[in-house]
Amino acid sequence: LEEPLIFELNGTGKCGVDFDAEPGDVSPALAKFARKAPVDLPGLTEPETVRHYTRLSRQNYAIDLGPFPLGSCTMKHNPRLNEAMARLPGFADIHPLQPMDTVQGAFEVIEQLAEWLCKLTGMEAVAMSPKAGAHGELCGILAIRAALEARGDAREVILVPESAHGTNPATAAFAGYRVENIPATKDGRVDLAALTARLGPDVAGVMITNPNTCGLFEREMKAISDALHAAGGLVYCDGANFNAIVGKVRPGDLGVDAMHINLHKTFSTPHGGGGPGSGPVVLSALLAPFAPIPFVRRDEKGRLRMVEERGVKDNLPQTFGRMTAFHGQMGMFTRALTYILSHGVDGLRQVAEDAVLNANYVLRSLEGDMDAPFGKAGPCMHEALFSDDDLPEGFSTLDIAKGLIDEGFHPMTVYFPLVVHGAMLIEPTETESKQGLDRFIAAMKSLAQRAKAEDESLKSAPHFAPRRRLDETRAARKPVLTYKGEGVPPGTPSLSEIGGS
Amino acid sequence: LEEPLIFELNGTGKCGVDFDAEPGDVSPALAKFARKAPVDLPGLTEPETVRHYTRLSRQNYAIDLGPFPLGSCTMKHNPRLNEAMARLPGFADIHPLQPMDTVQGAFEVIEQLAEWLCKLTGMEAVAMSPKAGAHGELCGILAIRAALEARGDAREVILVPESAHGTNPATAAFAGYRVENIPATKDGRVDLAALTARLGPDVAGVMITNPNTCGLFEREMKAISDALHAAGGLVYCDGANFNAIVGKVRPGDLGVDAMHINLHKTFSTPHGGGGPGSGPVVLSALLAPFAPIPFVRRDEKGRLRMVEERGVKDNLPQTFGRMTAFHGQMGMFTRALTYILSHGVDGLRQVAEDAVLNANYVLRSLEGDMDAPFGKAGPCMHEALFSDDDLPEGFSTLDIAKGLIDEGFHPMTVYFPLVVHGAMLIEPTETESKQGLDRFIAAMKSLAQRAKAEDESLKSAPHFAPRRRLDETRAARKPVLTYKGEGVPPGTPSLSEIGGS
Amino acid sequence: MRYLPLTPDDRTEMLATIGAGSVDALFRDVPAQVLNPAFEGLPPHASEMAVERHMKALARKNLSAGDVPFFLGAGAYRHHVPASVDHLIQRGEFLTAYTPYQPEIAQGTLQVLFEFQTQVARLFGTDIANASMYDGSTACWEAIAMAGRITRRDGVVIGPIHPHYLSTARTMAKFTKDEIRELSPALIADAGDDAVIGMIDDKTSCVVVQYPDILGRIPDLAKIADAAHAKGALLVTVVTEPVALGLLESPGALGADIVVGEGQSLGVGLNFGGPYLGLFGAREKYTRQMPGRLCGETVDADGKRGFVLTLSTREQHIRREKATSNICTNSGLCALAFSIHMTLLGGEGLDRLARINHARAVYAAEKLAAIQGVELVNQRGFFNEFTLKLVGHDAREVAHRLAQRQILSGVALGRLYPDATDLAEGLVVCVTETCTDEGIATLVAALAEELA
Amino acid sequence: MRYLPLTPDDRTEMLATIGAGSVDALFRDVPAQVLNPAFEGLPPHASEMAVERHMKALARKNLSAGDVPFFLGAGAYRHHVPASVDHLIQRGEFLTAYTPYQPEIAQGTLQVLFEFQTQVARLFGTDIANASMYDGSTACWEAIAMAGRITRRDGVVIGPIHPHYLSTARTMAKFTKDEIRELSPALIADAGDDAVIGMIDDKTSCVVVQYPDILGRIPDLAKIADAAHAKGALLVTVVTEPVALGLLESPGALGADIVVGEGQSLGVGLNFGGPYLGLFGAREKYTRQMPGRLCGETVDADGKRGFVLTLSTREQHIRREKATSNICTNSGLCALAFSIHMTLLGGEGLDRLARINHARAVYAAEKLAAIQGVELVNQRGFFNEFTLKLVGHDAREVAHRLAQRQILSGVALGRLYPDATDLAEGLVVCVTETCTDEGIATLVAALAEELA
Repeated sequence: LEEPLIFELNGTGKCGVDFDAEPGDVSPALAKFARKAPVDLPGLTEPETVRHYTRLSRQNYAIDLGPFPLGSCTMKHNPRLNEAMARLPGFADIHPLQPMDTVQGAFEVIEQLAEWLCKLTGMEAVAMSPKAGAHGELCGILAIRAALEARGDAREVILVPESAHGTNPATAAFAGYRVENIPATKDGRVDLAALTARLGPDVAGVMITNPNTCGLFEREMKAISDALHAAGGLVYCDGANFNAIVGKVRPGDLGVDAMHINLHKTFSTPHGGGGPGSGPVVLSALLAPFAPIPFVRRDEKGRLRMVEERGVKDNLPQTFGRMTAFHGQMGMFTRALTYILSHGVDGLRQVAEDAVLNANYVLRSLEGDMDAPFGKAGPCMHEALFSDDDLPEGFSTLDIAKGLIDEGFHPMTVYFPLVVHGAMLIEPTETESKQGLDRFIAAMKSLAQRAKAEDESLKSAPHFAPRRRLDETRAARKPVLTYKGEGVPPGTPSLSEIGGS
Repeated sequence: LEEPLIFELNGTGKCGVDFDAEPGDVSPALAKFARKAPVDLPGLTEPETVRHYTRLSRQNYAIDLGPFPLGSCTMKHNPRLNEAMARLPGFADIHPLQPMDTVQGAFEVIEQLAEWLCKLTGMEAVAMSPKAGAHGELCGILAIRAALEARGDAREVILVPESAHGTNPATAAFAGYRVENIPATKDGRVDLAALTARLGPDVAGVMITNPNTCGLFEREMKAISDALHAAGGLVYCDGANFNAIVGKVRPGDLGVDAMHINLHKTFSTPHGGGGPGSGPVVLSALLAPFAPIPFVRRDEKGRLRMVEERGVKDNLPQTFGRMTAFHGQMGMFTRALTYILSHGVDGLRQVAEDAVLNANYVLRSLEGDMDAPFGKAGPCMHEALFSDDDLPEGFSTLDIAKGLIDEGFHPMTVYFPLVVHGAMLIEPTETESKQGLDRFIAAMKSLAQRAKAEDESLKSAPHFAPRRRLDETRAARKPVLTYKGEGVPPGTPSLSEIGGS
Repeated sequence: MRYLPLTPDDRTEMLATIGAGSVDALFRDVPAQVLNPAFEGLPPHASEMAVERHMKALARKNLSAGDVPFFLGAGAYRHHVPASVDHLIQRGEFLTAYTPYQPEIAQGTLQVLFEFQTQVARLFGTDIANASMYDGSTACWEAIAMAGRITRRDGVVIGPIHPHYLSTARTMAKFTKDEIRELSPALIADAGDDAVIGMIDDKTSCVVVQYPDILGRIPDLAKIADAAHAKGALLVTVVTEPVALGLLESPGALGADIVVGEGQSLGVGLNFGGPYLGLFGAREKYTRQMPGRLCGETVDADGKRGFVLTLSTREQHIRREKATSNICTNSGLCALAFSIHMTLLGGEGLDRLARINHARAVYAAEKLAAIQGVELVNQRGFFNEFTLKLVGHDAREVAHRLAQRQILSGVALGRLYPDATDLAEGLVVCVTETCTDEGIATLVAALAEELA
Repeated sequence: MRYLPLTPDDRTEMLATIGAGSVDALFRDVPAQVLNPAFEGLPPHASEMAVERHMKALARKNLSAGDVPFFLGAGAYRHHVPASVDHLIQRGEFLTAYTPYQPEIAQGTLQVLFEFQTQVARLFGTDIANASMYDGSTACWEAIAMAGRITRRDGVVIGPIHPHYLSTARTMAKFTKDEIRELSPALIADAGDDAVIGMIDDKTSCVVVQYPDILGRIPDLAKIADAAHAKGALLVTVVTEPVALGLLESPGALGADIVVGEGQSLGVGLNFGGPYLGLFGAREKYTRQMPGRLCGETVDADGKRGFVLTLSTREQHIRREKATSNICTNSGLCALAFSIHMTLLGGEGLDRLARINHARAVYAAEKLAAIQGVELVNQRGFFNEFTLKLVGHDAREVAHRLAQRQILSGVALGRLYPDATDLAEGLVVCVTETCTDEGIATLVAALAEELA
């Protein structure tokens, strides 16, 4: 499976686009700004382009090919109806600044999705514009900061559990907070006593992931919220794992003040090889006045209006401002709303239940073969966590992960969360069948046994993927980030490109 | 690359479709016809379905992955715009029997395409309804038969060159004719003298492929037509290779009476793993009155009307009748018209020129390594023909073909045409780049050298495809045509399904 | 020219390799007087944007079924096709593959065909099925031809089938010299089983019966099968609406020897009549008389299960003039679409879909039959399609007036049977799961007005 | 439920394996009083058909750009996107893949990102580019933050950029305590280069200039770069219309240190504002201060070329609170779409597309400026977007009235600058290759009428 770079495909003088009009001359006024020669980029005709990208695509693993059990990443099936709906010209071919009367349907999509998100979480309001989960975290933390500053009590510290996603501390720091870790109990949850002890007038809030990244529900969430509120702080919930409890639990019932929802996780908008995401943030009544602009509101005549800079004074004077141009990830809204309406509230509950059932099935099926550090503590939620404790000397979590590639699966999340040594975090999601899980479990057992049998070949896995292990050190030492016509030559297209190595 | 059958995927009790309505009871009147139990077929949910077919698709070679140099099959790039246009609801979601005033745009597509086809071929009329090439051949032969019968001169024999496609004699036989072969000259063309000698009052017509299946233009086509006409016979031209001369030559100028056009070859509607095709038949003025119904005609008010059984008496009393329900392959018409408008008449000429250029480039690049039986006779048209003459004892055309698979290419057409021993017929088409051709040529040279070096591994090629050579005798001896829960068990999904073997 | 990868430099270089002075030198076998003619009135190439604009303008001149209350059937049925079907058939590996003549690198298509054949055979209740034909009408005449090969007789008895199917068979019969006797439909509840049976004689090769028939009536297949078999004739059953078989007993189980059908209902869509999908099933003992491609199971050199096209000694590319049919390209991609849709449904989903269709049609028929001047022909049962008699009205004109009101109400029999004045009052109405209550109410109200 | 593969039997069997009596037993850590609440007013699951109907009804309430004469820009541009782009990004292997953290089985995405980075760097004239940001506006504030890290200064000078970009930067500055000084646009030909230069001082971390600016004017980047560099500040250039760089000299060549942009113009489409695509390029020496993902070339254990995400020690999942940004998921699929479209165009196609855009815009501007009461602000040149002064009229009201006439005429500055009464007469009009002569004529005639 070798495919040259576009720069190696003789693209000089070619073009895959035809034009009807002849290109005009540059107007005299513009001439002094004009470039001397076209941008130095190859062009390819349509047949060459289609083939290049089709062939490249086949070097990817994807949820359409098999399970993608990445804990905390929630790779579930992406329904095709969602894609079709997002491509309706009435959604895909409208401009964000069209007169508002001409985009009432788009506003309605946002309004309906917002209503679902508020009701599913039991929260007061939702900020729709954040572009992804981390952007949503920033939104929540800025709302907290704005609320605290509004009462003249800025504070300095955000508490974050050790098991948190890296985006949590990065976000808090970006918003100007100092980050302090809070320890975990030996059963993998936030240490309520330690947390309570740390609370004080300098603590602005806490960022808790629930279910947490060990795959466990934070039993004491309500107590945590109450403690924070009593100490004048606020509670941010990282909603990356909301898919485990959607339709089962409303975070608002647990005292949360803000939580982002990854539409691309819980509501199945496609990850697309790294985005786009979408991270609406639900807010408590306390934080709602500080929400960012823009947002949709119905006027007295029942017309939908987007409140932007223009409407702030009348509608949301305390907003902390705008986080991005335009109105958020509309394309993801249409997909998520399509998904939500398809499942309905009963289906969403079943989603959570099946996700949790699948994870527990994996946990219990594998805990005899691999160390499950919190397995004794009870059921897990949507993901099952294992450590490298049972692997023999010289075999690592990475070897299991790469071995899984040779078995035809994408690896689980590895070395995260940091609270477990050599963590392997497995999230099957609700869209895997029992038959598929049984195959995955069998592969995992086989790998565990090969490791225990000290099968050296495992250390150099994968052997059957498009590439063997890649030299990441070389990549980072002297980064080659763009094509310069030198560097490593392309591989020679070898025997059998058809499903071949 | 192993994928179970749908019958092996635990599909009992599952369904990938949701319904809003509750299924009602069967009405009493119908009860006695009702089946006792649902059809015994597995259902799969959408995630399972998408994965099954996505994984299966990856076991296919396709034009989107690489060259498909099947001579006489014309596998060229399928533009994506054509697919998008065919899916516009105004084309895809209309019923063939809607009132005619509600489908004027559809009629216009047919009218415009028909006009292009007539003008490009220099013919009088076109029958649009044939469903594929062979169906078009039947249309042409039936028109010939009807015309001859109308003048009270039915005749019995159709002459077909040895190099003809199998559909030619099969069609003639189906229409009730006796088929006789006409020999070829040593330079691969119809033997005009032999043909003329055979003409007589029993000969209804001749079926000539031009350019022929040796990739050569029938220089004497006009003379053949004249001879036939002089003898009271008619000329059918198999237009499968029209792509070589579109925009360059009008078959009507060569005296042809009928010719089908494979829209899926010349005008790039996708082959789809074996259809649908579309085979409109252009007709001379002599044959036009005998064309099949239905067809589009403008009435005195400029409205388009489909002439069906109802309008026959007034519009086409001599029609030989209907060949299929409804109006032909509308979905292919929209694609072909889109393709034709994209290329325009200048682009179509360039299509033919580049197709011929590419084929000659292959011919001249390989004739030193492989026997080109008609290479000396001059340039070829859109395909280059080789024989197994230069292969050493024990090595066959099949070995070269299967070896090509290991090189990452689809094999050429093999053992056809029958007039050449161990024929290898290579048609690159105009949508292959020079770089791509050079890679193909290098692979062919390498295979020829391996054969000459008597590399035994070539005899068991392919080695790197999803399957090794398949046992066709076993398949035919005791055919297993449906799944019965026995037979060969599925392969165990093996190491590395990701681009792996 | 966006689809042509050769650059002017490439062409020059390649001509040098070939040793030709110009491209036209490669066309030297073409007589000069016919090379490079002028093409009057044909435009040059155009941008994707311009072509898209042109085609969209044409598309807008059509009234899409999805935009109006829609009740047409009569051989082409509108069902909801799941979005995943179209997504999957657009995979380049399916869309742009050729006929799977090289099985080592075509197992995707081949396994689909094997699954498809099994689905069709189980749906039809036949032992086997082939890998598809062009459409239902051509499958029907191929079945007649096949019956002729099996029985070596040339009489064909045809019941009230779709008139286009009949017309197609008549065309073929003119040339094959088969003798067709057909029963024309009448606007009565009796599907004419006895009349059909009465036409069978010792020269009858096969009896062709549509199930349900063109008016939506259900013939008694078992009875006709017995009568045909008693005379040594075969029963060919035509199914234009495969969803019906979710509810009705399969033709094979009732004695049909060959079952053909139009598969467009599942996965394919309306497409103004094509491309569609011919389904073809038969008894196993007739395998070698089947037309079209067959996919069979085998093993490869390593003993792994695999699939190949088989029994090609029946086919034109091997057998030439002795082939069972001249068919080559058939309807592979439509077979894929059908098979995916069927996989999504499964037997239970098909059962449910069929029951919903039936219930909605019964509901609509009751409302429509209650209109003054409307009679329901199908008093002995129907599936999702029924015929109304609009007493004293030419149904064609009524349908036209309703179309002007943006209601596509049904297929007037006058369109299909121009010469049968006794059928002119007939309107064939089809009600599927896609018809809403509002749509039905709109039709009922408008029809009542038109007839008032 | 069509997306859920577990059957009731599966669930029972799995619970048995787990040793749990019910699914809710697995939720035992959830306090009973909050488990399984009632959700008032939320409907149950629905068929694909029903959901499709609902969404289509909503879509129909919007006026699609393709259906009317359309001239909106101001940060989001309507260009023709070749059909192959959308086909390719819907390949399941691209669409449903995750971030390429396992490079052995993600070379498809990784090679695309490497090609994308190269395309963006060459377009921007920068040494390097990253693998994408959320959109132009967030890329812009990330650039400001990056400049702060590099210069360790906190003053930011901002020229007449898109007000949403400014608004976004202001929001961030409130929390990061950066001090922003901005130049508001005025309806004059002068893009305000000197005014911007005059605001630069020793505390200035960076100068942010949009190229072309929000009114379509072209700032003199080289001059501003020199002035910024003289004070030790960086020049950040914002490009909201990358097609402009087909014609205009690249910002990098003119001295910009960081170039950010909105990539939506190519491949992505309007989408009502999102998802879009943030482009981010910079000088190589700032590589380790870059936000976002970077893809780099390396080799595998067999020495074959391959690609990996690299320098992740800048990123949050490694660096946590010390990361250069909190960004994680970005805009991978949009980057793919951009890259495919750019590959189809190539440098020469982009040049041609840009010239066509420019020529059409000049043509339209001349016609529009000839209307009584209309002044063309951009007397010193523009690319495909220009600003009209509708003397004596609130442009917002005019645009609304034109919208009622089914003409989407432009972006009124009153929408973007609610408090700037001096801008209320301004209408930003964008003319791309998608605007027809007829559309332009329609706009000209209607605007003349509205202003008469």
